[in-house]
Amino acid sequence: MSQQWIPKSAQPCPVTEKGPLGWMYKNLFSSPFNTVLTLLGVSLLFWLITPLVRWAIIDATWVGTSRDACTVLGGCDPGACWVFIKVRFQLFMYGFYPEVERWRINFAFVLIAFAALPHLIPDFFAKSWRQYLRVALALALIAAFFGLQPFLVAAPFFLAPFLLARFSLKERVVQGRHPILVGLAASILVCLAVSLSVRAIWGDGGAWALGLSAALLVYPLFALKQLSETVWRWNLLCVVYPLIAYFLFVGDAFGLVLVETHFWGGLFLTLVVAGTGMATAMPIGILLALGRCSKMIVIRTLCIGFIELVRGVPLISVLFMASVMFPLFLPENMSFDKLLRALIGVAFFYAAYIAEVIRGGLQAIPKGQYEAAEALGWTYWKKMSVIILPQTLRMVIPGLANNFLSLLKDTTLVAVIGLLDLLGVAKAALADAAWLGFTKEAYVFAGLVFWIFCFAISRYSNFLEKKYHTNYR
Amino acid sequence: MVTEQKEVTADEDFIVISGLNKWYGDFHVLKDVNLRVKKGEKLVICGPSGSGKSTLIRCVNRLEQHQEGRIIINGMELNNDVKRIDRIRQEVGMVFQNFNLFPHMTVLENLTSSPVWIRKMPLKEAEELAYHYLERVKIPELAHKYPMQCSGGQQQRVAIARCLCMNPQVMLLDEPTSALDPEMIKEVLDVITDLAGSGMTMLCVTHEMGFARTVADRIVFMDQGEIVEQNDPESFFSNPQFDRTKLFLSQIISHNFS
Amino acid sequence: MVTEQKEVTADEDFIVISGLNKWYGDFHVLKDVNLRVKKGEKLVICGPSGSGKSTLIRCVNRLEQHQEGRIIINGMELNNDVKRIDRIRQEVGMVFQNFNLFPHMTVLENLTSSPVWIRKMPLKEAEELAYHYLERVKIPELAHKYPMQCSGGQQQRVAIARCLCMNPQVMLLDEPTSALDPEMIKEVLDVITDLAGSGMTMLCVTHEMGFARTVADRIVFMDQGEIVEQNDPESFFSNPQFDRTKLFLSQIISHNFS
Amino acid sequence: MHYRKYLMSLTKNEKTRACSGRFLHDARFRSYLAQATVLLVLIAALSYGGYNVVHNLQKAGVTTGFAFLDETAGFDISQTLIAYSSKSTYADALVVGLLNTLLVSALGIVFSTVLGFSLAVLRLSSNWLVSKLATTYVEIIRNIPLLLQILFWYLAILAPLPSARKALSFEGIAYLCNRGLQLPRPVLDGGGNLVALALGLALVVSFFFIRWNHLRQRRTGRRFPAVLFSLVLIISLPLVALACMGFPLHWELPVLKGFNFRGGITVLPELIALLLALTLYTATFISEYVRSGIMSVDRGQKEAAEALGYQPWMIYRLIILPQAMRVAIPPLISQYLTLVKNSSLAVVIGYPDLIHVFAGTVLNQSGQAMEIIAITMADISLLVWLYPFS
Amino acid sequence: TTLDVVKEKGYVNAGVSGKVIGFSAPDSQGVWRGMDVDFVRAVASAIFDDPNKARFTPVAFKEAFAALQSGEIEILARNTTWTFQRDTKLGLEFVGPLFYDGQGFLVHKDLGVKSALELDGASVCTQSGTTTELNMADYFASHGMTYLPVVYESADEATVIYDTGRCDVYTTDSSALAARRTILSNPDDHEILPEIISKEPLGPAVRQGDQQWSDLVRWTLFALITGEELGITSENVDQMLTSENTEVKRFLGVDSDFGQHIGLSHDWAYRIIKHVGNYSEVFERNVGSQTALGLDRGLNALWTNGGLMYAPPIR
Ligand SMILES: Nc1ncnc2c1ncn2[C@@H]1O[C@H](COP(=O)(O)OP(=O)(O)OP(=O)(O)O)[C@@H](O)[C@H]1O
Ligand SMILES: Nc1ncnc2c1ncn2[C@@H]1O[C@H](COP(=O)(O)OP(=O)(O)OP(=O)(O)O)[C@@H](O)[C@H]1O
Ligand SMILES: [Mg+2]
Ligand SMILES: [Mg+2]
Repeated sequence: MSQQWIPKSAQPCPVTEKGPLGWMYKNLFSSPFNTVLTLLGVSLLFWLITPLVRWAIIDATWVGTSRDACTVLGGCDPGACWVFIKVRFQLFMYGFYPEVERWRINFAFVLIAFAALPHLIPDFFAKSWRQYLRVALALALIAAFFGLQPFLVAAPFFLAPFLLARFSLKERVVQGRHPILVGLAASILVCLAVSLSVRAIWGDGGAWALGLSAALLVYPLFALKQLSETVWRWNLLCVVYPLIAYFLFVGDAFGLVLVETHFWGGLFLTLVVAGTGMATAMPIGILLALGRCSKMIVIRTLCIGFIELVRGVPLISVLFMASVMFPLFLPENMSFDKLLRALIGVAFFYAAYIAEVIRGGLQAIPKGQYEAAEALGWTYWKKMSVIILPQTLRMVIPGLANNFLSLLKDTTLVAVIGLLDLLGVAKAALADAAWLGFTKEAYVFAGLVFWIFCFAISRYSNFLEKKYHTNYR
Repeated sequence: MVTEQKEVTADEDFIVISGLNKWYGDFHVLKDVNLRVKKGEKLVICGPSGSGKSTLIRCVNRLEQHQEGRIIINGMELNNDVKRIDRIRQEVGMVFQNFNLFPHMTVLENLTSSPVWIRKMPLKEAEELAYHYLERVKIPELAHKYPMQCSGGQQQRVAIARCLCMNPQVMLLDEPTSALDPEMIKEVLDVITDLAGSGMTMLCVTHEMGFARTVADRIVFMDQGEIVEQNDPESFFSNPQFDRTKLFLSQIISHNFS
Repeated sequence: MVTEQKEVTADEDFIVISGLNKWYGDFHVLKDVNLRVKKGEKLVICGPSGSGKSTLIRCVNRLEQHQEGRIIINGMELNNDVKRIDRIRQEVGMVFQNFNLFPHMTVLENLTSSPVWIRKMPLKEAEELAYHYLERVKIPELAHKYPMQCSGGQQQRVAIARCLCMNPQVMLLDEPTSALDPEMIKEVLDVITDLAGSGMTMLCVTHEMGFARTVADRIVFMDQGEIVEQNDPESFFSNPQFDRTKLFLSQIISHNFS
Repeated sequence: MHYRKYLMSLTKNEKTRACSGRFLHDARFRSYLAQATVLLVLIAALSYGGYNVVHNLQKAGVTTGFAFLDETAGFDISQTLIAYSSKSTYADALVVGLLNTLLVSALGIVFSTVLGFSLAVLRLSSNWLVSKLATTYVEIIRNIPLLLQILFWYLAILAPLPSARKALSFEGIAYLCNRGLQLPRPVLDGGGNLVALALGLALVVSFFFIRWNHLRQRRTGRRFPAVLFSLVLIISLPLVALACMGFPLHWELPVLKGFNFRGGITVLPELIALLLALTLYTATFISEYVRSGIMSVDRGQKEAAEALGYQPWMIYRLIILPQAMRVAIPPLISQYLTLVKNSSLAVVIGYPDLIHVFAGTVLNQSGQAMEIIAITMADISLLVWLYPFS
Repeated sequence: TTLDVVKEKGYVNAGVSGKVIGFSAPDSQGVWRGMDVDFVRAVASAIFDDPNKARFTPVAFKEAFAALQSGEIEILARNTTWTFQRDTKLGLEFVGPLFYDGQGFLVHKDLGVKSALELDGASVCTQSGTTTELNMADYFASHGMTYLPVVYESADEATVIYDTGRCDVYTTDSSALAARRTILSNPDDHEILPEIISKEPLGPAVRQGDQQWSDLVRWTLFALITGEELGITSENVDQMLTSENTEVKRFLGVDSDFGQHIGLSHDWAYRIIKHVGNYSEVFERNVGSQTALGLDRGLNALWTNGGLMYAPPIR
């Protein structure tokens, strides 16, 4: 007498949001308190923004080439004098980098922008036609704006992942017991071979660097288990790109004129310091955090000591040490570039901060996660890099963003080593006898540029946070 | 207690769920669920894994928002009114499937903090109460340990005791005996039936059919987000109406006696 | 497989635990535990809550360090040799009482990552394997969900499948069916007995006496950190030797038939 | 049994380790080896660097010393918390700068913590507008260099304020102008001890009162506005003491004399601007750290608390924040330290903090760069380390 | 020696202040301009016959000594006041005054102040410069006046804030006062008081201990002045080569080789004048009456014109 039970079919979820009015009601005017808040907010914005818009846009001077354009026109109600910014825009962007060489900077930034995109928003570029489109666009742009030779550099750079992926390895080349050692040995050999032969054929310029790049390309062949397009792309981004950028910025090889770091400045310098700082501080920070949580007492003590020491001193003193005191620690006649020293200083300084952020995250990972990984046979480094750190990093994205933003803004302190970043150039511009009295414009402009970059970072961090957050909580 | 503001006078029905629909994204978890629970009734919800049992009782507590349908508890409808939700929650206790003990408090603090902060009970009294329940579930010696230092079954008992300490009118139990050994199940059962005698309403999700049979006034069988069948335990076990229920029960029987 | 370096030749005893003592602080959890498990044997450990069952099997996996005694697995003693611990762990799978799934990976990734990273299995193969086991535990459709989006029972099945994917020689199961409904228990039972047939050694902590009876070659009863009695299931259930065991069993019987 | 306990107290696995044949794979041996290597490398690097320093300094013929600290400073400072004049020594200038830094950073830490925590909670609020406002605030303030913000607030504060001669007068007792806020200064003509005693008594009483209230709240669940009560106590008790002596107190009122106000207490606009900027800026960072902490707390915790009927504020106060702090504390401490260091940006708006006075003016005068930088760094580290412990 | 190092590097690296009007600042094309800058160019011209072989690194005063000591820079040309302590205590060696300055006051007109002696109780804005704070303290103390110092990091902030009325007085080197006044929102509401309260001989400095190098730098300075004395300018220097004046001939190295004593070629002075001009040209180009600073020569006129500029004879 039992009945047949037929499950109901699933219905689609009803739509709850009904139009912009419904949205506004729900979000802005749902209660009297909310309404008051909304109105207050709107009037505050109005009160703040109107004068700003007047000063910055309506009353501002946009055309002209000299100081007179601003002073003659602005009789009693002077707006901003953007001419001041306009005539030294190049200076703000590139610092003292020689004018004819500035394309090198642009080129390097176009390269990195297009190369990093698929890493930054992997979901968007998951479809391969978008990848192709990206590469095609990049190459077209480069051909159009930079000419043939840069194109010849960029083409293999962008196409390599696709081409190399065809020959990607499913297995390791060398089946030995110590792939890393073998890989290192092989790369050293390749490096020597390439650089010696290049030197023999073309002479000195860039020989060692070419050798180095060859070695870096060879290394993963030996050390990695599988090579896929992704592996190649990371390799190009983390190994080859820095080399390309180095040669573009510094020159002195491949027919590029040497531009010493002394001439770097402006936004360019800001981005170089911030970019390398972030890229290097992050891994060091992770290692420090792991070290601080390690069971080995010496390593833990060292990490704690380092972190606490660094947190106790201002970055400016670190840079001061790096720039003027550091030579004292080296034997006579030995020295290396001041900017490099500053970069190292910045990297280690922020590494300590990032380590603390990550340590916080590590503390919140439940013990069960470690145990589960261990029970499955994961070894320490694998466990950390695949199971624990991904969870940790996702958890502390806001904190990491905080540090990256601080770092970007702290690049200003390279003034200590006598280099002028964006803000430094702006300050120096204030002392130009021909353009006295445009403090506001200089600062507003510098602030705006900083804000744009920082805002981009902070939005991106938000994007990551949401992306990883909704997934599992 | 919550007496004012009765909107719907539903005779003695303490909990009324009507036309409840819930989606997780596009996934239709609860389909048109209708359920009435009388005051003091013990309801056992069973069904295969993933059938939406936990989701259903979480909806009663407003831990999940439903998209369609109404849930009325003690005459008050669950809606966006925060005050009301607060009041309802004070009267509706819940034991979670994965316990959710507060890891930064000792077992005793886990038990006393809610009576002290919410019911404004003097700490002394709250501690006495806590020890009382800890003794009932046989773990008074763990009072000063942290949850992470307790075994699975011990944690589960702490979770039950924590809920009892608030002396709620309704208890929602999500598999309250999953980590317990048969001996312990009996103890817990005793505690719960004691309370049942005192007129507490209970919604209990469980896979322990023995437990269900002993405790329940009525058994609700769910599958794929629907209520397939509900009946008193005797009829449910001896005379299931639907083939789905039969299938389910046959597995238990064969399993228990294999 | 782990063949070289046999230190202790213990006939066919795959796991030998002798004189094991463990303390948590001052609390003596395991008292002089001696246990031998043959290759392919299915051992069920039961006992009241808090008796040290979980701790015992966690020691076998070196998730807890013991202070005294020896544990020898497949002829290799567990000590501080990291390499050896790693190798042993690869061969000893574990299903946790509270699952411990990796929340940042989908169900599929949870299942495939260990074979890929540890066993160096190609991803394709690992995924096939994963789907195979997911089908066995009836949740292939959850492959791309995250653990937090699964119901309790589903999570437990994922945990079991994750362990199986590593194809270990020994499986340590800590209440592998606590969140499962009777139907599902049967399924899981089938999967496990299948494997059992293929010579896998199993240590299973469970409160499900029906489950124990079906699966076990031998049942070990623990109380207060000691092994009270061990016997084959028939004798264990029909003819317990000790009062303590009798008491325990009587509770089950009365409970199951109440 | 005693034997067991003894064994237990030994480091773990003393016995089993003895059986291990292979040295290299032993976990402890490995860790010793790694640690020893690191230590050796470090010592080698340090001694090499040290050798070079000694060598280089010898060659340059540089000699150093701290004797200059006793020389006369010869310059004035606008805000001095201790007695100081241009005839004081460099060491005094150091103390003045240190105290000024201490003042601004301590206040900054307190305010920014309060603001930062509130922002974090607001950002996670379910009210769309509130959370968006908080987000906007964070996104604007966090992304502009602090230096510019300090300047902005300084000018924004100075701009609307009248000059000293047209100062806003509050009944002739206090004045507000672009020289700062002029407040009357209480001067005791005698009986200072009694007042101090009364104040101390009030402090002690309120301390115990608050504790008692806390205990009582735990005991009876009832709460009492203890903080308010103790505030009243702290204010009124000294007043009563004064009244008993017939008010042997007079107020030194600020009076306009010449260009400026004389007498009274002046709160410098520099201090206000710096504090404002530091607080607003640091709060955004704090809020992000706290927010990431809050979000790392398992959702089940909030659910459990909700199911028990906790009010939202109780959930935060009792359940979420204590657990969130695990994630947030290490970077929060970093942030406090950063605040202390950031206070050195005071130089741009002329607030005489440690860096400004000591690493700025004193260094300019004496030229002892190495020594001064060393002292400054030591001081800042000291400050920075005082905070977490207090 | 320093000269060898410089020759090997191929350029002179100088520490400049980087943000002082008329002394060193990059213009809108990024080219460095100013008196200090031109002086360094003169040194570069003397060594390399090329003024562009000079590099400028902005350094703060606190880094200056360390930078000189570590060889980061060879000349410190950041209009630093030459004082006893700095010359003797710090391992610096001043080569001579390039510019004579003095500290002055700028006040709001509506205060009705006509002399610095009426400034008792005033708020004084200034930037933490080289010796400004000390001079101010000395001046007020010696006249029995009190004051409230408000010291900013840079002159720009100090000016802007003085403009808001935060201070009654703004004090800095008088060379900059006039220029600063022009950028106030209402220049006519302010006036510069007549008092000059300090001596500020600003000049380049080098590291102690390398006599040849300090001689070279010092005589470059004297060459600039001598050039003006002899009436040699960058325009007429080529004609002057044929001059009959023995002093001119000696100076330009036509028939002498004084350069060898400082490690340079015989025409070192010719190169300086050719590329940079004489002192007067440098002055007029950077701070003179045609520029935004609009200074007249004053103390910086030649001794023959009532100023202090005086170069020892080159012979
Ligand atoms: N957050 C979520 N997002 C998407 N799907 C979810 C989520 N939570 C649960 N589900 C799905 O909803 C269904 C019902 O889940 P629920 O937890 O109510 O099951 P249950 O009946 O309690 O099962 P069990 O007995 O295994 O605990 C499951 O299929 C589960 O996969
Ligand atoms: N980390 C710890 N610190 C202190 N005591 C602990 C810790 N973990 C477990 N214990 C105690 O050890 C005893 C044994 O715990 P164990 O988890 O092994 O019990 P169990 O037999 O698995 O019980 P259950 O069936 O309830 O899971 C319990 O009394 C528990 O309180
Ligand atoms: Mg459930
Ligand atoms: Mg257990």
